[in-house]
Amino acid sequence: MSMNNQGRPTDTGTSGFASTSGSSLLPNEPLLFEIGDTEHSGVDLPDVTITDDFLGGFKRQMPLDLAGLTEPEALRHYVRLSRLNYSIDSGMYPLGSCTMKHNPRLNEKMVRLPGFADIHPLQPTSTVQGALELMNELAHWLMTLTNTAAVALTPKAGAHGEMCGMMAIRAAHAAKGESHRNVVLVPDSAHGTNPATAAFLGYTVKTIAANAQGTVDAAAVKAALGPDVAAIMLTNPNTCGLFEPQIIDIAKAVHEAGAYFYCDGANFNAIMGVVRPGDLGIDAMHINLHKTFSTPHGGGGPGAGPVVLSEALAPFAPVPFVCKGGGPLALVEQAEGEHLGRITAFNGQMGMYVRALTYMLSHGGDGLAQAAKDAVLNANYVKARLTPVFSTPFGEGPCMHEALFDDHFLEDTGVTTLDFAKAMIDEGFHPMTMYFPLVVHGAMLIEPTESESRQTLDHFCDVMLELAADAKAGNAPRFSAAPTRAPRRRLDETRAARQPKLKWERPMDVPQAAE
Amino acid sequence: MSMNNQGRPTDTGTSGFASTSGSSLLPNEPLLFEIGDTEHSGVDLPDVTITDDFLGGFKRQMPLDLAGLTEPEALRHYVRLSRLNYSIDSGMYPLGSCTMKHNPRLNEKMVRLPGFADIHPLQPTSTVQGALELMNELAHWLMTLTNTAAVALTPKAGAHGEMCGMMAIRAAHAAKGESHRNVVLVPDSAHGTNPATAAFLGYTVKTIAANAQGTVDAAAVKAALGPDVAAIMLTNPNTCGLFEPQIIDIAKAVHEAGAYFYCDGANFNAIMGVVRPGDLGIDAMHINLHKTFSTPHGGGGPGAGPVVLSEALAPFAPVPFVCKGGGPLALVEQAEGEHLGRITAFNGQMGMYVRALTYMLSHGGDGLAQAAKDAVLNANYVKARLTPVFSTPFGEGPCMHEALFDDHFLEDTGVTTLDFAKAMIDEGFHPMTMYFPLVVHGAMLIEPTESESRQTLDHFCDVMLELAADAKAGNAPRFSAAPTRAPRRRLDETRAARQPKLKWERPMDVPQAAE
Amino acid sequence: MRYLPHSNAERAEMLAVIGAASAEALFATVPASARLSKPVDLPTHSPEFLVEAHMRALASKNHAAADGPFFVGAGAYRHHVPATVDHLIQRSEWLTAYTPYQPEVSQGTLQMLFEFQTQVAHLTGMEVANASMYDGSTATAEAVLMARRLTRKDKIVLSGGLHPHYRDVVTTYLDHSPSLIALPASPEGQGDILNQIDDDTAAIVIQTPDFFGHLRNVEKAAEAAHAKGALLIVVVTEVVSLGLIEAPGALGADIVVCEGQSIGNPLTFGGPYVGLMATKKEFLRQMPGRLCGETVDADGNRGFVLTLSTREQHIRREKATSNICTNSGLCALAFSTHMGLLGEAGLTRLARLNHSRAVRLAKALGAVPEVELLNKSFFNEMTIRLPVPAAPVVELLAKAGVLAGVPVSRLIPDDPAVANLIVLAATELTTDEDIDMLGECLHAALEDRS
Amino acid sequence: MRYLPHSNAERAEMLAVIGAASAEALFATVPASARLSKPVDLPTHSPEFLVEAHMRALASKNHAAADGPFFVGAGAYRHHVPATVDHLIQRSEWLTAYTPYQPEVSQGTLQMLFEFQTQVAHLTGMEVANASMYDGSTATAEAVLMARRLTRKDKIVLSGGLHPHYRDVVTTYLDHSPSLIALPASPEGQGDILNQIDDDTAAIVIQTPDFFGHLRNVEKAAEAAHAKGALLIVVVTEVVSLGLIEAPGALGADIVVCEGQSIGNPLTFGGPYVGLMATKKEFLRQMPGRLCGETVDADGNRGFVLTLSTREQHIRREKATSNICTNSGLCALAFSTHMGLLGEAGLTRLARLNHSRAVRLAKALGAVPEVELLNKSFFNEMTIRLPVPAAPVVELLAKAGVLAGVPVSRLIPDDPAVANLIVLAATELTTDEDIDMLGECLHAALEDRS
Ligand SMILES: Cc1ncc(COP(=O)(O)O)c(C=O)c1O
Ligand SMILES: Cc1ncc(COP(=O)(O)O)c(C=O)c1O
Repeated sequence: MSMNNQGRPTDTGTSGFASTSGSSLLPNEPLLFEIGDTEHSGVDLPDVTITDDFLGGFKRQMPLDLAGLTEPEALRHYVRLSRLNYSIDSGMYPLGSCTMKHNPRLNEKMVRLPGFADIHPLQPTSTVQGALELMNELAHWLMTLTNTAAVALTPKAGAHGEMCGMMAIRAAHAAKGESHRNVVLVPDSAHGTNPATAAFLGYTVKTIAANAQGTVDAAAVKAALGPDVAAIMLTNPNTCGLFEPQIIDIAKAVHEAGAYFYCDGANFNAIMGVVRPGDLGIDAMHINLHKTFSTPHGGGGPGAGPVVLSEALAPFAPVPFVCKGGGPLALVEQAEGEHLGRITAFNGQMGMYVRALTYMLSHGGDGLAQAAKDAVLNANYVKARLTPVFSTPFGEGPCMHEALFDDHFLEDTGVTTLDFAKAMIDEGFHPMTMYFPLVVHGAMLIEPTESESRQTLDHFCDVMLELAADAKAGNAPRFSAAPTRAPRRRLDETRAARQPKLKWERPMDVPQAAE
Repeated sequence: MSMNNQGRPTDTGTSGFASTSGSSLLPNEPLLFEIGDTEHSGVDLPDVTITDDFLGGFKRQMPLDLAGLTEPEALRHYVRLSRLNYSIDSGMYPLGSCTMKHNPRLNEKMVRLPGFADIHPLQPTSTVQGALELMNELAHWLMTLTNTAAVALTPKAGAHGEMCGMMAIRAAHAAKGESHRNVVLVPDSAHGTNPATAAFLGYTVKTIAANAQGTVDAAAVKAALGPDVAAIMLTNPNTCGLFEPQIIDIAKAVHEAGAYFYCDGANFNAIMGVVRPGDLGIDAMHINLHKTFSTPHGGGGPGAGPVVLSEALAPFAPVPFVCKGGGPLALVEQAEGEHLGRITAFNGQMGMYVRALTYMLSHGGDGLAQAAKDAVLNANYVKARLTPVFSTPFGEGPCMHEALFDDHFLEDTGVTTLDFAKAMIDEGFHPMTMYFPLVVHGAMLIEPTESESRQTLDHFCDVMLELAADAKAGNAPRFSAAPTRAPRRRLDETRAARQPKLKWERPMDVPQAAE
Repeated sequence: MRYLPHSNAERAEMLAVIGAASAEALFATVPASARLSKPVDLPTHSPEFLVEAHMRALASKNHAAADGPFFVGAGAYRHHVPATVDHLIQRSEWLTAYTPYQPEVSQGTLQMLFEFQTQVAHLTGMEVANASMYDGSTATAEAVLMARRLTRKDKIVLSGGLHPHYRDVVTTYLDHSPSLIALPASPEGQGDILNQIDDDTAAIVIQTPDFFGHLRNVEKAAEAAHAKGALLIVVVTEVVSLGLIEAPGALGADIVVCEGQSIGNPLTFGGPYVGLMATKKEFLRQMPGRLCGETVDADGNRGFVLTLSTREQHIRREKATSNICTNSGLCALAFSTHMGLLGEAGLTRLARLNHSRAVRLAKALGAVPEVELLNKSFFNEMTIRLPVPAAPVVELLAKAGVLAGVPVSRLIPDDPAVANLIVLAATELTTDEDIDMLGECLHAALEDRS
Repeated sequence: MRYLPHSNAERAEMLAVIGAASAEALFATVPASARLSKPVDLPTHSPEFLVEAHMRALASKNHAAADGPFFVGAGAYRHHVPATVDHLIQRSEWLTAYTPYQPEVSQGTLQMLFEFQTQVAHLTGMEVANASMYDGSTATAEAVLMARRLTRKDKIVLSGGLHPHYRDVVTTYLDHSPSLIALPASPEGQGDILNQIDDDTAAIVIQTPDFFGHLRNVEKAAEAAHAKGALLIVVVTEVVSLGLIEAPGALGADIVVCEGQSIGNPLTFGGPYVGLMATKKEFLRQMPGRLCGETVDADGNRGFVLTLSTREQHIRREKATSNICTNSGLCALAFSTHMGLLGEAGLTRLARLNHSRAVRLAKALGAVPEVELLNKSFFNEMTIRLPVPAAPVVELLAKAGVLAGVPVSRLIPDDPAVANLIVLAATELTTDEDIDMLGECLHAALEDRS
């Protein structure tokens, strides 16, 4: 296909972009830059003339070179692209550690009320009392569910929450003159953000090995604790889908050693309304509103990662926070006292606060507890139905909200966890999380969430068992070839990394059409 | 799959409903009644107790037997179902006579403003002045674009508009003591609603044959006119995509014979802002807001079919209508004088008025004229590119907004218009209108609308030419087998009609599971 | 213009391919005298944000139902529509699809219609339902015509409890036919329709709950009609009532038509709404409107198609059962998704809640001095008689922000028997505070008078 | 509860399959002392319409920007977001997908990210861009850390024109490191940052338009930095400016970070927003965040994947370039769709329109007695000095319904040099009437004082 100098195809040859993947309803969509050009626009605006008087000599000379589409073209481009995606709304999305639960549309409607969507973070606080009240209410729910003394709402995601919590710990140590503590203990089953966060703040990461049951021994923690240890970062329920049975002892040991207990709360969905982490002795824990409290994942974000804090850490919370006195609510925006300062501009993810609170009010405390129980029920149901065909690294006992398998059952089949995952795609399911946690060989981490019906779970299990049987029956080619029914076959990741092509480049090898 | 007594599958056998049509992203979705039951619900409501005191002994005894789904299940059910549909947003939809143009989302946003969506048709008119103003403004645009004296906004769709206009004509004749006029002239190329409407009102339909150019001769009309003729119903531009060249003469002849000229305005998109039908001598014409003015087709409706009326017919307009005096706007709701009465409860399709006016204001008069010109340009472009490979029943001259072909070019290929249409589906395009108008053998009526880019048109034409070449090359099986890449292969319509199964029935042959 | 993909350069290139000298050349077949020589006298195109500002200004001149206590019903009801419903109907694949004439790429719409038809049949207690009509009023007129075709008789009797707009629409559709008997309004639930049935009668039309809120005896009407070979058409304008009130199909109705707006569709000043029509299997071939049926595809897989189209205009032209073409597809989707969310359990709860709110309203109104409640039975709507003409009182209350219902005189003018009446509805959205405020305002308005 | 699919009967059946005696049995591994013995002290579940009523009540306590004249900017800007953008981002397939770790069924998100990266690169004039950061402020902090890694030097100098929140965030991220030099606020556009650069300097950070609205000289800064082996980080908080103001990449910037909110994303009280980050190819491997790259599938068809993940936490853990995981995917989509609608032509017009509104604003402010405009250059934002402390005046105007901008003292308290300053922005949504009203109110407020 030849291109004019905007990269817009000009010939009339069959470009073949109408369909792909064996289906007429799943299009093969060209790039924005292949269909748009710098003259077309889908936005009408008056074309005002301006002078350079106030531009200080900095008027743009470099071509913007941004492709535009008229509105009908743009709408179609993005609708067609979207159809190539799997989503919660189109099927079960059992990604372990991700809590791909139902995202209520009421949340979306509420966040679009002008009183929330159309308010500025720096308006006078007298004009945003409803927003501050909402933040206060959200904080109340989070603190009540966790039995903690404070919550820092502003972290932008889980990892940012980790950073915030660990900064509070660092600040607390500094306040005690304990800044020499430079080691953070992290179990080997931890999510990558945990060690990355610790390192990001300059800490040395000391790894704690999981025991044979997939959990952390208090003894192992005690052995690793010492005067140089600032904190432990422990996930609970952990990334193997198990509640840490010795967590109370661990917390005690950590505190006795003068360290703090950071809990990764990404898996809070398993226990909300059932267990309050504050009762376990944690000092800080982030909560992924985009997991536990149903704010949409949006193809990778945005999220929100509020961090609840114990009495000990509360004084170190970052600004801003809402302050409730007698009169109107105030927003404390400047760090005073021991507060650790500001970790983001403005007031955090208000859009997520609105959604999360809407979700909480819909469920109520009773509904949240039921949701946690159902999440655990569903994971155990999947575990029960798939065991013993699927191999369980840590026994057949109950799990929390996710069921973990290893690839032992695929031994000698020539089928890998990756192959197995791709074959699931062909059966209409999004794969589970693969190869995480790292402590399990060929891990398959299945988190159904509470949103799946028994019927869907049964269908999922049927497919999983059928695939396992097929793998064991020697039908490896089905797996290594998979997926064959998705919009794309397997993609060459090595090539992508070796010859990075990270943006569209105007095809240079094609002779420019005369204009 | 066995069912429990709610028809909910209870077994764990592979039900195979995850995917179909060769793609993992196009699901095979069970019926609501197969996944829902009478106990599940996606709506939380307090469960109040009531007495029978005010129910007059008419409390419901018959089981409702309505399947319910919880919210996540329902959302997924309808999202998955929707993915089996083709739509304007997913590709070119060149259905002739249907004007499948871009449906702006601004329209959807505006109609959802509480000031429009949340007002009742019988609120005091003092509380809905904005609504009346909007109706007035819409009427102004429609009358200006058509140069007519009045407009009846309330018809619910095109056919309802035809009924309304023909009722006005009937009333006008009655007022003149001409009620004996019981014949309506309708060209054989007319849309089915035209003769159906005439018959619906008790008129005898007299068919006028099109001439060899696909249009209506004034002479033929004159020959058919007589003292028994109440009206002619003529479509312009007509269903062959041609402007009726003798329309002014026809109007004159009709009026001279004491009859009225009903114009089917379904194809107004070709001429808005370019030709005013009032200038041609028409007496009544419906405008499909869901075609010309971009209100969405919604899988079959709702639409709106306002009817513009000449001076002669204006006094017979139905109620309600907005009346502009000095003070607040009034809504005339009771038929007085010669007004023909009421054709629907309340005030017509307000939701469509809002969308259509939003669309008009966005385009402006200039934009509407440009849109008409682009619609005509696009149809002529397709016609030029496909001719002479595709056969044109009425010559190669310019058309209006749709290009009409017949199946002559498929002679001896063993491929029918239907086959050809189904093969287009495999190539990712929605077929054009087939076998309409009836006056053309194996008609293929292509209306690209102004919303398609040249690039898309080229791609479409490439595919059409490739298909034609393939048909001529003797590859009939490709066509008779088509579609093979849609969610379903060809459906057995005969069976559907012979053994009508119009609702879900609880499977009786399956033993009920014990509960 | 943001909606038009062509640049002027592209237009010129395309004209060159066509071989036309100019855009105007394509309009050569239009008589020159008919072509506009100058632009139409209308505003020019406008940026989205200015259009939005204009529309918002218009909208803000209306008093939205949520802005204060609200008791307006009379054929259109303010219910809560779940956010999921409104989200779903905006999905491209529902919103921008056409009538499913190409079933292979329209299975979404078709299966939904099949489910919709099932829901309507179950709700009304009838054997078959169609894929929707414009609204309840036009569906009623179509039902009357259908009954005439089925019985080959002419006379139609409309109950005095039928919504006056519906009565007017039937009257217009029947062109004021002398064989149409529209009984006078029956605000007390009285009525002599059974006496009107004779051997020439094609059908009688009754509404329940009727326009004044009374629940009517469908069974007796069916018996009386059937005794004379007439059909019984039952109209339901508040479809939520069917969650609590007996299904007309269980009581002998031959055709049931409903206004389906209450489920899934906002008020929007009267439209678009969705007409439901259900009947007995034996009457199927005289039914107007589209029907969706189950079948199989070439691979034997279950699928759905539009069927029995030989009743319809696009096949039968002047011999069709109706001229209807475009119907209320997207409103039917809204109905079906909302009903799919409710299910039997939810609809039952919703109906009970509506009724209990209405009981609360009835008690409050009964407590206002000089106000007389006319209903012994009701679902969620009722009629009161004031000691003075109702319209000015309703207007007065509107000024105070309370939308107190519909003065019957607005729909039946010049009839002293109804001049003092107001029809009021309560729904799940009606709060105790709303009701108390209404009672107080009504009391105050009537006191002020004296 | 409407979100939970199981009935109690189903729960019991499932427990039976599991072989557990009760739901509680599944929590057996939780220490008994940690299990709640009674329900949490929170409200119970609630119908949708009551939740909606609660949220609407909260929302109605806020003054929305559209409710009156509005001039608040300072890092977040009120622009018109086309309805198409907000519609698209609500589509299930965008909204409810995860990070595209399974590329075969995530090509929609991946191709969009590839397009987004291209748009950001072109806009900033840089070679590569990542798939988004949380927001502009955290992206700035990440850029600073990236510069330290790249240069293996420590010292960072922040311009006095940098948004105070950004300065605070960098300070927190660097744990108040002594090698961080944050210059005092420079409301007149003055600044001595170039003198601060020495051989130990890893990077200098400048913002343009700066916090006070001044356009800063990027080229000179780049030259000075590069002369000492330091990197230049350019921050842009109003990304619309890039439609009119020279691309930092064309002037020698090494890393460009922007707050992308202005394109496609509403204000929402400060978040979620979207951070843009672009740099030179040579710096790629020290860049934080996700990257999407082009490749082919097993059939040779073009496709996209997340790539170069060896920079990231899930692969490299403690050796990662950042701990970022979840980013701003959906806000990036909003940005990309809005930018795809604008294109070069639209963005240019939008930027010009913003500037011309600001010129109008500047003139009006200049005409108010006792008000001093500090800017010689600006894009759509500017700073004025009042004869009195600004905060009470802004509060006063807010009471009158005019949101007059941000008193600088709110972000930089206790600094007499800025106490009388207000930063004000104009956008395409600012009307002449808004500006005139502001001028009048300001005038009145200052007069009242005397
Ligand atoms: C266990 C765990 N911790 C932390 C995170 C990081 O959260 P975020 O992606 O919101 O930064 C995740 C997210 O996947 C996680 O699963
Ligand atoms: C030429 C023509 N006339 C009338 C109609 C009927 O319009 P509606 O479907 O809105 O009733 C149509 C619709 O397809 C049409 O194409």
